[in-house]
Amino acid sequence: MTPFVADVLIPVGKIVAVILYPMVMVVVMIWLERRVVALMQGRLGPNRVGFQGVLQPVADAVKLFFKEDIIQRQADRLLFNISPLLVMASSLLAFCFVPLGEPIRIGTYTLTLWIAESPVGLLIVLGLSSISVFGVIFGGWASNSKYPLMGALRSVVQVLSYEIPTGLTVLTVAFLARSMDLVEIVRRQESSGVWYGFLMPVSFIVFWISAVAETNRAPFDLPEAESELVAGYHTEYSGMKFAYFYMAEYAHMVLVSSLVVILFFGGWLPPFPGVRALDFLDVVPGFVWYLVKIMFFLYLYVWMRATFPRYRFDSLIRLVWKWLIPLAFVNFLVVALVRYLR
Amino acid sequence: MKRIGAFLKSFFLVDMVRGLAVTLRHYFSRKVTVPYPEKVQEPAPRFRGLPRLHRDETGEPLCIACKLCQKSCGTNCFDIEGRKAEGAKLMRPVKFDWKLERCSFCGFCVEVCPTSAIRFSPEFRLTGVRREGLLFHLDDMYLQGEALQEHLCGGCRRQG
Amino acid sequence: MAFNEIELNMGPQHPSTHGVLRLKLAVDNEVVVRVEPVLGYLHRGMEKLWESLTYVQVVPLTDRLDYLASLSNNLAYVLTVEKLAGIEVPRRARYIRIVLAELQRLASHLAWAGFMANDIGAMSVLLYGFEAREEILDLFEAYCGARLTVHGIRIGGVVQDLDAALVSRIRTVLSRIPKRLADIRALLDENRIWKERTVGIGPITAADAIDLGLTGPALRASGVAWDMRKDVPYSSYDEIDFEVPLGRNGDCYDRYLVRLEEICQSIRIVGQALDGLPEGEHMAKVPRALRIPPAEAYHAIEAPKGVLGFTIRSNGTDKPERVKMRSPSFVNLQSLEHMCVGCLFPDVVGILGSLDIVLGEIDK
Amino acid sequence: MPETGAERPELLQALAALSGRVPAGLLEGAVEDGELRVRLGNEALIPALRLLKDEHGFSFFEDMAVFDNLGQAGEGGRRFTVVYRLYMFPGARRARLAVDVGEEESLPSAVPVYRAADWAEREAFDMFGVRFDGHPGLRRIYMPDDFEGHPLRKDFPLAGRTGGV
Repeated sequence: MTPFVADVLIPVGKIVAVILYPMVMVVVMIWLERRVVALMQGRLGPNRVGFQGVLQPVADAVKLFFKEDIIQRQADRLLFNISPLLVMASSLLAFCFVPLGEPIRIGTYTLTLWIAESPVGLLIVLGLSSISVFGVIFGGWASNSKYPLMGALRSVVQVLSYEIPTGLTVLTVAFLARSMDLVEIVRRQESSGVWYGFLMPVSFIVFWISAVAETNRAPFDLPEAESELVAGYHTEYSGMKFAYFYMAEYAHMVLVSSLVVILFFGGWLPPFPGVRALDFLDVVPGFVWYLVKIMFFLYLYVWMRATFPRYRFDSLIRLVWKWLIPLAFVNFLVVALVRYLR
Repeated sequence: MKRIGAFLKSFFLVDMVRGLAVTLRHYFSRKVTVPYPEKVQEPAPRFRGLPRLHRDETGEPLCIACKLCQKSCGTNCFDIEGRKAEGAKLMRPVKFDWKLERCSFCGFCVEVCPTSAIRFSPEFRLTGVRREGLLFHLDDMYLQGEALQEHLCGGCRRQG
Repeated sequence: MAFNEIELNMGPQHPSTHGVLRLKLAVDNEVVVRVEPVLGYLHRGMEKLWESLTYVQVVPLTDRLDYLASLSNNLAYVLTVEKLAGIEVPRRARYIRIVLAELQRLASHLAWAGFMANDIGAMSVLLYGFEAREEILDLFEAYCGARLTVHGIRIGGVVQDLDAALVSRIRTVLSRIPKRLADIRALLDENRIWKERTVGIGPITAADAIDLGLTGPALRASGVAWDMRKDVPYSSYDEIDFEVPLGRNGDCYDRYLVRLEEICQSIRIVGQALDGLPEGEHMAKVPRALRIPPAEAYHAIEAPKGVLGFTIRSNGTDKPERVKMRSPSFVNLQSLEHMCVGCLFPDVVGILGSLDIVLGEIDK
Repeated sequence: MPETGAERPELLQALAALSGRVPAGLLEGAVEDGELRVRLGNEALIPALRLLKDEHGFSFFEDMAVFDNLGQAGEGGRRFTVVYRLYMFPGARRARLAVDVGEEESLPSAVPVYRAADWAEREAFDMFGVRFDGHPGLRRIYMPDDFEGHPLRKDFPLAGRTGGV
């Protein structure tokens, strides 16, 4: 393993992989969403473009690519162009810290299935995912028209107020695993033999609800659904810039699903690590388990979108301040107490 | 007791889960949509498709140019001229202009026609590209199937 | 326009599928201050057109008024003409008319359930509602050949007879609706988000409702027990036994419940009408060029959206002198402002959905 | 099925009360086909409406139709006949009030009595040009605001004028 390969080729390869991985997931996600919602409603969904409509997202992307890219005359050009990149970059950056599986030993060199591992990986991922809020504000403000501005402000208030319960529930996990390092959390779950999702169901549910709200999805898709009245922050965008926002939203969903899987359902661990009888499942590589779990949560996203009506904005905020945050606090205290007594 | 029951139900999101169960059941149930070009849903026997003129077994047009259909049509789609060839007993239409774009498929012409020369056909593909395609002259009124589509949009249809 | 009020335009090309309605909304940071519907985008001048057509030729045009309930429009117009000309309709035809009108009510309510739920976000309900509705439209297609603009009820009777095959097919279609209705109710009835968006939203008291001319399920949701089929029975509805569902506090949730309950009642009505289908002619002898001596008549029926009435004045020729239509959606839309002022901005869509208006009938 | 002319006590009372309250304005009045039919002068309209609504239970403003008598002699010789239809709820009885109005004259607006009359009067103004004094916002309801002429008048060409909007 010449140093050249170890120091240059593999990291570059990993970086390309980390960028391609969300892109592929986004394409899969677009197809999954249109197909699953259709099947749930008794229709067939896209099945013309490619086998069972698999190429439909590609068709959408190409269409968006060639669409005319209109920039409002009075728009603040700099911010207008930056915000989609900001939103996209923050989501992609966060993927660097997401561990996909056990490190693989090739000869003397161990290939770690993540780019960076840091003792505060959890904090960094949360921090990056809230940077995309800037993109939303700049995008809404820069398009210089009243609908996107109102839509942007609304989604910002929604995202910020749902970060508190997210933060609290993530703390309970870090509390149990005694570390903020994502890899460490998964290892801790492996050694303790039980997933935190089963240990702390309340944390999982509160985290999941606020995660869905943070990505403006399912029952909380106020800003985007309000496009009938108050258009979402990406109204003035068209062509590739709109595609960035669109892809960033899906990338953010994939990121949040992988966070849920890592924190609460033991990243790449085969199901029920504690049970000896299920050891034969270890033969399947960790990466596959990780993907299966993520697909389940992405499916849950779409499933919720097909089922639930939309919250009104004020009831959404009332829900988080009256229910979710107190619940998260109580849950945090309970976990702390249990942890202290044991 | 009822209040506690209600609280528990709302805490464990029972109403949400019931909703999810419904959509999941539909996820696995039979789909309703018919893949149109491959599988065509046959219209009912009484289906009011494109009105067509008909001929009797000997090939003689049934229409006797009595213009009853022209009078009974609410949106005056018809413009008929009839002439009696010498020696013939009945009049025959010489000119029979019918505008599909004005027709509301109300069926009065079919009901009122004494020789039931004009009848509804099960043809529901009425789209065309050229405006002239929507104006039917005497011999166009007998077109059926692909020839009809040919007339409607003048060869614009993708082959195959 | 007060200082912090902004004027927002909703429509006329508005995603909430009610046709071309434009609402000029004045909003004071999220609270609706003024709602002004702007009409006329779908005005086709029906009443002018009717004055130049014969009585028989007007019937297919009435299909295009409330295009979700074409048979009800036919029925209302045809009953008025029969009252004007004193035509006696055979009893079998009256029963078939009940069957057709109630099937049309089912189709209209199922479409409404889909539209209202879709406006408030539950997109799957639209497809479940339409799935059930398609089967009813197939029935209409089998019966007289058309699905949306059906034109199946004529002056003096109905266009075709109901044979045994069609009757059994109607019964099977009806037997499948309760299951679909249960799906819709499971998705919405107890759902907390749905209740959050509909309970207590856009309330109207009985007194205001009557003063504003509200009719149909929207009025009965405020507890007013007025159903034309019971109060002024027509087409032998008095021989059919059914209840009139009522709401209590006249908000969006009650309007939703009343219409769902009406679907169950309509199924019962069609069942009874099919059981008691008398023998006899399905069409009275009516001359095609019907001439009516000068007179004036008004007759109203209980259409799916509310009281649909026609005033016809004849002048002895075969063309009506004047046909005036009392459209339920037109009058119901007047109370939109009363319901919306003071409520929040996103609820306007929900309230509009609960009113179940159709623009073809409003703009005439 | 038009009810036979069976006696309707409550309608007869209403008719008697009307002839008592607005003797001058009540030109014709009868109870036929189970319906109270009255022809009024235009100043007697609002008192009659208020009387029927408050004291005789005609709580519902069902419909308002305008007829253009250009061809034949109108009931009152004037060009337009405006017919108000009221509905007694509960009780399911109907009342028909006819008022004649000329092209230049105007009628008192019924909105203070029945709020439901608002759009009906706007439609009558838009289609026939009948003006209603005291109407909160009398303007066209279907046609664009700058449209000249009133389409439903008999002398308005069926095919409309080219170059309209």
